[in-house]
Order: sequence, then structure tokens, then C-alpha cells
Amino acid sequence: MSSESKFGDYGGQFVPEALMPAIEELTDAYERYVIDNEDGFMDEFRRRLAEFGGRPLPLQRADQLSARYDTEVYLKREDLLHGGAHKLNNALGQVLLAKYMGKERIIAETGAGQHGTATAMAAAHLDMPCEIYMGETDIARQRPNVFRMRINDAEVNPVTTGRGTLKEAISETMRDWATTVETTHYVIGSIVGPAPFPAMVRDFQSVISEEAREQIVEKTGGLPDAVLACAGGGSNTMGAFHHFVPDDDVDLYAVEAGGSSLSVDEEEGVAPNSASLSTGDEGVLHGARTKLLQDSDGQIMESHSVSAGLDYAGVGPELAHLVDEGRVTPVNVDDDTALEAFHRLSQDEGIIPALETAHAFGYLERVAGPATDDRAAEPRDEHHDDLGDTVIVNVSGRGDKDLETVIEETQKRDLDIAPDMSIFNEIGGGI
Amino acid sequence: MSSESKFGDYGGQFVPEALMPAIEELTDAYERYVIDNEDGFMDEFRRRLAEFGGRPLPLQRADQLSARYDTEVYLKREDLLHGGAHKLNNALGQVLLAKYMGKERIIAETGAGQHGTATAMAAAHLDMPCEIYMGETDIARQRPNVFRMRINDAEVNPVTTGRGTLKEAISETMRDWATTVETTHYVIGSIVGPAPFPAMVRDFQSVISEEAREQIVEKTGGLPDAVLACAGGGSNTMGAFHHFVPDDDVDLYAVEAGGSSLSVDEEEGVAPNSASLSTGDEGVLHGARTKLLQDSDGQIMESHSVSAGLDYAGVGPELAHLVDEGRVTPVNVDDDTALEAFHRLSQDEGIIPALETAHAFGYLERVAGPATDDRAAEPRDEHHDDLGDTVIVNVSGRGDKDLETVIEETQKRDLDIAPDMSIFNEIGGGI
Amino acid sequence: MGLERAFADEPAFVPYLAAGDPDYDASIEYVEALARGGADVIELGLPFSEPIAEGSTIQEAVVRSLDAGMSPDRFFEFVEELDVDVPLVCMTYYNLIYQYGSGQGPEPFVEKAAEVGIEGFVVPDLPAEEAGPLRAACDEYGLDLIFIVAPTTKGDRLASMMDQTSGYVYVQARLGVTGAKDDVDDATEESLARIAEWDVPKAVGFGIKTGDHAERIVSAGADGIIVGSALVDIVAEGHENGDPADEVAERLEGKARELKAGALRGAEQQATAEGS
Amino acid sequence: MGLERAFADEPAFVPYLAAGDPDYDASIEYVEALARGGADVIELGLPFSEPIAEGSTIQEAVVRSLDAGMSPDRFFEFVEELDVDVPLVCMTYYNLIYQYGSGQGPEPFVEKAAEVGIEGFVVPDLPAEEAGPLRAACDEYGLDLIFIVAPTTKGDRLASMMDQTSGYVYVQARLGVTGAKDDVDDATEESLARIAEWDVPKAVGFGIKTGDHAERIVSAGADGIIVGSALVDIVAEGHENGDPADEVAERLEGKARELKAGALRGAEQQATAEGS
Ligand SMILES: Cc1ncc(COP(=O)(O)O)c(C=O)c1O
Ligand SMILES: Cc1ncc(COP(=O)(O)O)c(C=O)c1O
Repeated sequence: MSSESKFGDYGGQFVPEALMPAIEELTDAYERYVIDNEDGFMDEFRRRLAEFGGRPLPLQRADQLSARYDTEVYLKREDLLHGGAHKLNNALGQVLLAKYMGKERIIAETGAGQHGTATAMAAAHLDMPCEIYMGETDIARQRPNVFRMRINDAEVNPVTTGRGTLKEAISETMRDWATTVETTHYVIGSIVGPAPFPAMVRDFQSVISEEAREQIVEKTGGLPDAVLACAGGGSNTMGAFHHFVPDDDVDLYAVEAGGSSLSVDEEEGVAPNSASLSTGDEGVLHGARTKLLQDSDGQIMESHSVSAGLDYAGVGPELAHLVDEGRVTPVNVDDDTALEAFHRLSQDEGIIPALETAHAFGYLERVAGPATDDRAAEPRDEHHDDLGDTVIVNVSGRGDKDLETVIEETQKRDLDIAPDMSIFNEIGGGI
Repeated sequence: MSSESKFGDYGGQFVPEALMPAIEELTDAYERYVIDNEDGFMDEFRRRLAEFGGRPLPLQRADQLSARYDTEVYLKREDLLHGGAHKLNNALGQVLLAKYMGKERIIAETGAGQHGTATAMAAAHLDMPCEIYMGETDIARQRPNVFRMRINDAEVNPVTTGRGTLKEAISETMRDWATTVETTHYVIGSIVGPAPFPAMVRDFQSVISEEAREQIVEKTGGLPDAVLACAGGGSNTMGAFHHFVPDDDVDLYAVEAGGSSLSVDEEEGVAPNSASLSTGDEGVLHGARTKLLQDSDGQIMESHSVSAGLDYAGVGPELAHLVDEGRVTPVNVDDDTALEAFHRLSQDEGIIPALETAHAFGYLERVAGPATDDRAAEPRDEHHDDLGDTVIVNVSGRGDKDLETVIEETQKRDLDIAPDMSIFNEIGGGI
Repeated sequence: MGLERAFADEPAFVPYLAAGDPDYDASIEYVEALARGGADVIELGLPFSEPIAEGSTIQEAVVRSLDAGMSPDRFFEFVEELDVDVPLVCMTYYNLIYQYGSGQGPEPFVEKAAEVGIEGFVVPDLPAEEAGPLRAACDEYGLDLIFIVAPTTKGDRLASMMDQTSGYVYVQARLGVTGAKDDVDDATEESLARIAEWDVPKAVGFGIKTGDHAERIVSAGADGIIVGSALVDIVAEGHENGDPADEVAERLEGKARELKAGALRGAEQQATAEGS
Repeated sequence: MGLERAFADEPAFVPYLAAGDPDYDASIEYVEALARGGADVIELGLPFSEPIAEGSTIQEAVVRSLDAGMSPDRFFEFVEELDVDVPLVCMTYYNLIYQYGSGQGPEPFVEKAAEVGIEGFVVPDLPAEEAGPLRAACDEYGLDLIFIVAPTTKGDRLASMMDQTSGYVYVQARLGVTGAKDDVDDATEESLARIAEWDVPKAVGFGIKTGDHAERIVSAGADGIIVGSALVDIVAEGHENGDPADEVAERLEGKARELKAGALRGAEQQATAEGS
């Protein structure tokens, strides 16, 4: 592990001066505890990740998908992590680090609520008071996750500014931190924010690829040809990629949310997608230089995705750098394809994925799926119409949180693959 | 493993003649594949349980609970199994067995929906058509689980007879089976029903205690003093007990749902609890002789529990036998205590348990918790006011499915320990 | 000397009704109407809360009867009160038999049944393997215990069942649960062929709905027909429409006549076939 | 020769408003009113969509201004149109500076700012470590770059900041974000003490609300006071109540006078204290 604060030109620490000492303190703690395993921090982290989190998690061969795509498809099962997504790897690491640093209070932002629930669980587990900032809109559309946070005794602070989503919640959490920095640790939920967060979050998440690399070698005797992961901020992505980065023959695909369209509405400042790696350009947001969805003035756009957890205008600086270097291929999958993939994985493999995760499978279908009329019209990506013989897809989370959204969005679309839901009409109660 | 069809006087095969050949065929398959590992059945089962299910699952020391109860409390984390409860151990085993038997179709009953979702997942995973019978009332109060089954492409058949709950769903599934027995396997969800189900389901679930026994020895150098598990039908219970049964020094506690009261209303045929081991008597239900909640005529009572998964008038015959033998101690915990325990585990350990599971923790609190005014009034159980120095509690499932119920039931009761939920009023949308 | 006598001269018509459906008094009338309509044996259902072998028609009858207060003791009163000159069989589930009186076994129930004039039992959830105690009690009190042969019953099971059944054997016409169906299943003929050698009368049930059905079943070799759901349907319809009990009773009697007539026609054909 | 001149004779009053809040025309009036009320430097906010260093008061001003169409180009027009005789500082976030023109760095923005008469920048999300390119562009066009010293800024960071800041230094009176508060924080005095030796003027901001506050801050050693939220509150209130712009402007002018007067009183006390 290394404590990079820059990735090429990306990264850095663009934060109010009041936060700089905290960030220096955190950098120091990160280097001592995480990188140098001082006081056995990493041992305790790994023990708790095993006992509390349930690691190691399986790498499963997907029988039906392997047949469908005529390639060996392996699933890295982060959906089985306590809490239902990869988010706990990071949350547990940071809350434990805060404890080692002598902090007394945890704050975090959350969009879909996955990072918030993971942080709330980790804080309860480690007996730390915890407050979560969450946009009002997100609170309304992610109620089960709000319940879970409250039930784990975390405060949930509604953020009413702006559109009331993740972007505003991050800003608000930074504000809290600027006021309480001496006693409080801010648990950022992805590989974004000022250094050392991007490197530190990646290190906590890199257990994914550490395990996956060993497991694939054990199962197949070699490395995979490709690793696919969805990318919002990019923490499951870098987690799944990290230990494969030095393996030049392993192609790495970061699958972003194509939303409803890749085009943007400059006038309204709205991008109907969250494809910052594919379509964004360089700028500074939430403490780091990275690729962003922004208008020509540099104002941040409202992003969009059917999956709340990918709905973010920025992306981790390390991913931006690896894309520029050509090491990671950014691709994207639109809402429709992601929904289809959600149903396919649920029906064919008995795994209900998070909508975020479904994007990665949507890409698999687009590249390796059987030809369809639709697909003939939209030509396959030229350079990667073949993912190779062995593909790992990171199943970043489970879809329990997305059931209502999926049903609503599926009904809007009339997808062939969707199961009939009329039982709910018969029994009454509406969706 | 052994293929007992009777446990003392309990068990047997009280089913319509049309089912007897199927049951004989199943007994034969059980003996060959499960007990004798023919064609490597058990190897495949265990491999899939690992890759698809996520086993082995951790045995976690609960730091805060250990401090609270001044005893080493270990949690067997079945909540981390794919699907969120121990139910998959059995469902995967049975669906795989059906495949080995050449069956083409899976049916199952479900109450809380946990067994139904587990079966739907297993069937999707193994590419088998699947239909789930579920009472109308349960469909209405367990909507997320119904969504999950449909999303895994299982049919959900509403059962409109009676009160529309588990009891009726079991009867209805037996009726389907009696019609389709040649092509169809009925996946029973607990250690109930005619032989060979009780022994077979126990064998599939016994992986819980197989792992737990090894883990506790590895962690503490010895056996635990007590194992606690909630008991509805009793599958997580026997799963958690099985490999400890020969260890006479390990006390086994089956914690039933005490509901709102242990007394019954003969007139209405209603027992406001599901404490069949503690208060029921011998009779025949759903194919087996066991302990039941019944009126003096032998009509089956409507049981009750705040947790849908414990809400069943019968119990597995093997448990009934072990209780009569004195090997298992039946105890019970009422709705209030279970709700409190739900909040305690969520807040203190960062694990949101299923309401079923919460009953086991409720018993821990009652026996080992700090003295309270309430508790002084109701004297502790005389014989087990001390669980010993090391206790394993089986965390049979996670509580995501129970969030709405918990909030509703908590608000009715005004429990001290409950988190404030007013954020939902501020943001609007109601519960 | 047992229920065999009801099959001695001509094919027997064996109707089923749930006792107490939709209420005690109407049910008395209905059962009596069946007797007038030509019943040779009547199967009276004592409702159990979990009737796992019944289709929805009879299941709903069970619910109506329980809601109207039926219980084992009321059932025995019911039987005593009936004014019919036909042998009566009690059809119920094992738990009610087991719990009666002591809660320790079937004997008190059988004793009481014998006392009120019941002559036999059909217990759908009691396979031969578990029937020892009930068989013994029946023998003690001189009652018949009728077993059900399913389309799936073969080989050893079939043999052991032959040893245990008495009065008649209930031949299940098709897989599944009770319920009126429109066709006659091939399974029926196969089942009858499998037990052709047995020396108890063979009554076929499950799904018989009309005189024509009855005719075909008997011509295929049955010694009697058992009809439940088609009759319960009439009760249910009358109940839903709020028809007076005597009208419903009349309809039941008419249906009984139709079925009995069909059975008789079937017997003639069988005789013809045998004669040729 | 830079913004230091505004602090030369007496304690400077440095008000902040978000340009274009609640709309372009009213905002012009408001800024001019502040000048009339005695402003020595005016900090004009160019709104950024993610103002992570602002409290809710200024954040809402930013939203109003953006909704009314504010953009970097409109901002430059705004500055050109202003009829004030006071040095102007642009307060904004780094991404807007970085993206302007080429999208390649700060130089085009600085060039344009210089052209319209801006004399310096405050960029709350740009710590000294990342400020190299902007510092260079400012030097090229002769503009000041003002850094913020927080209560938590100590040791090496403080030293490097001293090297980089020019015009004045913005002393953050307390931890947290902008917003009017009722008390004067001890942190202010400690911060002033830490940088007592610096040879740039020290302007204190964050939470100053009244003339009395201003007085106390200046008497504690500040060379100037920076006031934002207390003024933005007046704009917000006027906007909500639908008050005519000239009335709101008058209130702003009055508030400015109060604050400036307080600062002057503070200076007297300081002089007395120093004299004693
Ligand atoms: C399941 C899941 N996958 C992916 C993401 C996207 O985050 P990241 O790109 O940081 O992995 C989220 C965010 O909430 C998530 O919940
Ligand atoms: C989590 C959980 N625990 C326990 C039970 C009770 O079943 P059993 O007693 O068979 O383990 C259920 C049933 O749905 C369940 O979902």
C-alpha cells in the first residue's frame, strides 16, 4: 500500500483551510496504522472484517451466465458482506481508524443509503456515536435504509439544500466536519474527496481483489481476462481492480451509469447520466481534482441514474488517472440495460443484485450477449467485443434496497424479461 | 447422519396415500444422496453452499453483549447467508436433491417469506421452475419478500383459505403435491412434515453446528456452556444444536415465541403465542406426530407471534422428543422482550436481527441481563439463571424484512430502548 | 356384518357431505335427502381445521361447518339425531380421532362412534403404516376401516393395504385432492385392474360429477361410486343464494337419483360386457 | 500597490455579498449601498454550485443568485457595471477559476478579472499547497491572493501561508463555516496572537454580526473585519418579504455604518490600550 495524495494530475486536497490539519492528522494516522500496521491496526481490521463482516467472500462460477455468454463468468460476492454491499469494508476500516485516532464521533454522508447503513453498523459495532447526512429526496426514496440507520442508533440529518441528494449531503458533511474537526472523523463513502481518502478507501476496499485474485488462480489456474465493476465514486471498482492493476493482461472495465442518455442539458445544468469517466472532464470537486460532469462554466451538473448509488457527478481521482493511462476502460450502460440485467441475474442465477451492480452485468450482456435486433442497430464497441475466456464481475451489493424502484421503473418500461407483478394487484395494497 | 422416521413417539408419515410413494421415493433419495453421498451429492451441495451461499459463516464474539452479560457471547452469523437467513441451507439442499431425483418442478410454502425467498433463489440458481404458496395475509404483510420471489421468477400462489397464513399455505402446498407428485418436489421449510423431512432438513441445517462447534473450540479451546436458538418449526434450532447433542455438558435452549401471553382462548381457538414446545401437547399435524397448539377437540389453534416466522402451531418432532428427553430446554420470550432485544442487538452490535432471532437474545437478556424493576417482579427461571461462561446464540437471520413491523410495533409500545423515528414525520411520507 | 353388505346386490352409491354444513339443522335435512335419493352408504365428514387432502370445495364446507360450531361431540349428536336407514361412515383426520376423550389414542373416539351407530372410518391422513392403533380399536368395536388406494399405490404398499382395509376400499380416481372434474381418468381403470383380485368391494371416488360419470366408472368395474364435491357444490350454492333448506335438499335428492341411476346403468353394461 | 492600502489608515470594514443575489439589478444596488455605508474593500462572491465552506445563509444566497442566472461572464459584467470607488475582491471556488476560458488553468480567469478591475481573490477550497498556479497568475496580473488562517492552522502550515498570502490575511474567527453568531470566540484572539508578527493586514471574519462584535474584534487587534452572513441575512429577508430594492439597500447601508462605526470604536480602544 502507498499513501499517494496525487494520481497523475488528479487528486490533491482542495478543502477549506480549517480542515487541513485534520487531513494531515488523518494522513499521518493512515500511514501509521493502515500502511505500517502500527499497534496491529490492520490485524484487528482484518479480524473484524472476517468475524463481523463475513470475509472472505466467495468467488462463484455463474453457471447460467457462463453458458449464455460462452465464457467463464465468475462472481465476486460482495453482496454477501454484512449490510449487503462492499461499503462495509471501508466503513469498518475508517471507524476503527477513528477509534485508534481517539476521535469521539463519526459523521458520514450517504446517497442511496448504503454507505450510511454501513457506517451506522460499523459505528454501533465499535460503540461510536454516529450522524449521517442525507438529502431529503434520498431520505424519501430510500426509506428502508433510513430505517436501518436509525435502528442502528445513528442520527440521520436531513439535508434540504439543492436537489437534496448525495452532492448536497457531501457538502453538508464537510461543513459539519469544518466545525467539529477536532473530535470528529468524517467517513467518506467512496474513493473521492481530498487525500488521503482516495488511497485509504481504496486500500480498505482492495481486499476484494486481494481475495478474488487468489481465488481465480485457485479455481482456474490463471488470471482472468477481464474484471468488470460498476463505478459511481469508484470504491468497489478500485477495490476489485487494485491487485490486478499490475497484471497487464487483465482488462479492467469501469461500468458507469449511462442513465437515460449521454447527452447533457447545459441550460438546465443537468446530465441525464453519471458517466463522468466516459464523458466528464477535469475539474475540482469535493476536495479533489478529478473527472466531473460540469457545464462549460465549471458549475457541477445534476447527474442522473436509475441507481441512486451511481448518481454522482464526480469519480475517484485514481480511476480518472487509470483511464487516462489507458489501464482502465471506461464504458457505460443505460438505465434500461441495467434494469434488464437486474432481472436476468435474479432469474438466471438467483442473485438479486443492487441496481448499481446490475450495470456491470448490463455491459456483459451488451458485449457478449446473444445478438438481438436492437443490438444489431447499435454496433458493439469495436475494441472490446470480446472480453476473453474468463471474466470476473464484482457483485458490489444486493438489491433488497432497490425492490420498489425496480418494480416502478420496470412497469414504466414494459421490459420483456420482467416478471409479471399482477399478484400485487390481486391482493391489493398497490406498489 | 441417519434417516430416522421417528423420534421417540414423534414423527411418522401422516399423509394422504397418494403422497406415500413420493415420500418413499424421497426417503430413498435422501438415504442415497444425502446420507451415502451417492454421485457426490453432498460434495456438490457443500460446494454450492460455499460459493453461492457464502459458507462457512463466522462465529463472532459480541463485544458489547459479552460486557453486558458478563459472559462470553458468541454469535453464529447465519444472517450472512445468501438471502439473509439460515433457510438457504435447507432450500439449496432440497432443490439440488430434486434435481438429482429428476424432478422438474419445485413447490414450497412460506409464511414470513424467508423460506419462499430462499427456495426461489435456490431454484433460480439451479434452473428449476418454482411455485410458492403463501397466505393472502402474509402476502400483504411481507411484501418485500413477495417481490423477491417474483423477481427470482418464482410464481407466488396466494392462499385465501382460513386466516391466510402459514398453516393454510402448508395445507395448500400438500394439496398441490398430491396432484403433481410424480414431477414435483415439495421443499418443506423447516424440520416438520412427514418423514424423511424432519431428519433431512435437520441434516441440511446441521452445517450450522458443525461449523460452530469447530469454531468455538478453535476460539476458546473448549465447548460452550450453552447454545441458544429461536424455535418456530425448529430448523435453525436443530441446525444449531445437532452436533452439540452428544455433548452432555452443553445446555441447549430452544426459545419459542411467547407472543402476548401464554394463555389460550379455547372458545376462539386462538393461542396468542407459538410456544408449542412449552405449552402444546401431542398430536398430529401436517404429516407428523409432534407437540401442537390445539384445543381439547384436537382442532389446531391459530398461533400468534410478532415474528411471522415463529408463528406456527406445530414444531419439529425431533425437538419435541429432545424436550421430552430433557436434552433441550424449551423456554419462551414474549413480543415485548423480543422487540427490546431487537433494538439492543441493533444498537450495541450493529447487527439488525430478524424478529425471530431477536427472541433468542430476549432470553439472554432475561436470564443474564442487569436486574430491573420489571424483572424483579417476574422471578428468573429457577433452573437456568446462569447460562455459564460461554454462550453461542444462533443469529438465524437478518431483520431487513422486519423493518416496517418493528417500527409499527415499537410505536405501539413506547419502549425505552427504541430510537426516535420522528425524522420520518419531518420528511413526510408516513410509515 | 360390515359395510360389504351395502355393495352386495347392486353398485353402491356412496355420497359424502360435511356434517354441519352450512349449519346443523340444514345439514340433517341434506343427509336425509341423500338417503331418500338412493344412498347405499353415507360418508359423513367430521371437519378438521387442516384438511390437507381436500380440494377447495370440501375445504370451504369444512370452514362453514366449523364456523357453525361443529365439533366431535356435536358430530356424535348429529349422527344420533339422523333419521336414515343407511350405514354411516365417518370421514375425518387422525388428530381428532386421537385427541378425543383422553388425548391418548383412538379408542375413546371409536367407542363413542360405535355407540352412536357409525360403522366405519375413512381417515385420509392415516396411511396403513400408522394405522395400527385405530385398526385395533375398530376391530374391538366391530367397525370397518376403509383405506384409500391412490393411482400411485403399487407393489408392497398395495399388498399391505389389502390386508388392512375392510368394508370396502376407496379407489382414488386420480391424483390430487377431492374436487369435481369433467372427465374420467385412465388412472381409474388402471387402479381397478391392479386390485381386481381383492375380495372387498371397490368404491371409486374423486371427481365424479354426473350420472354419466357414474355410469362409466361402474362399467369400468367399480362396485360403487363415492361422490362428494358435486354434492357439496349444491350445498354451497344454496348457501350463497340463501335458498331455503328444503329446496336445497330437493336438489340434493335429485342429484343423488341421477348418480344412483348412472351407477345402475353402468352395472347393466358391465353385466352385458361380462355376458358377451 | 495592492489591497494593503485599504487597511492603512483605520480598521477596514470588508463586507461580503454574493453577486447577483437575489437578482442582478438589485444586487448592483446593494453592493453600491455597502460602498456608501463605508466599505473599505468589498468581497464579491461568484456563486459555485457546491459551496462547501459556506453556512446555510450564504449557501442560500448562492442558490438565489445561480437561479437568477449568475455565471462567471455575468459576474465580470456585474463588476464592470458597478459604480463604486472601493477595491473589489472576488470570492469563489477553485473549479470556476480553473475552468474559465480554456478549462486548462487559472490564467484566463485572472486575466479577465484584472481587466474588469478585480484586485484580489479569496478561494476557500484552495489551500496553500494547491495554490501555485493561481499564485503565479495573480503575480503576473498584479492581483492579490488572500489566504484564510483557521483556528486550527499552526506550525509549518502557518509559516508557508505567511509566504503566500498578499493584500491581507483572512483570519477565520472560529471553526466551522460562515454564518452570523452571537458571541466572540476565544479562538479569534489566539489566532491573532499566532500571526501577530505577519506584516500583512489581518482581517477577521466568520460570524461577525453587530457593531459591538466589530468593536471587540478590532480592539482585540484586528486590522479589519469581514462581514458576510449578517448582510446576506438582510438581503434574504428583503427578498422573502418582497421589499423594494431601495429599502433593502438602505438597510444594508445602515448595517454597514453600524459595523464600520464599531470597528472605529475598537480601533480607539486599541490605541488607548496600546497607549496605556
Ligand atoms: C451496491 C453498490 N455498488 C456500487 C456503488 C457505487 O459506489 P462505488 O462506485 O464507490 O463503489 C454503491 C453506492 O452506494 C452501492 O451501494
Ligand atoms: C430468520 C428466521 N429465524 C427463524 C425462523 C423460524 O424457523 P425455524 O424454527 O424452522 O428455524 C424463521 C422462519 O421464517 C426465520 O426466517
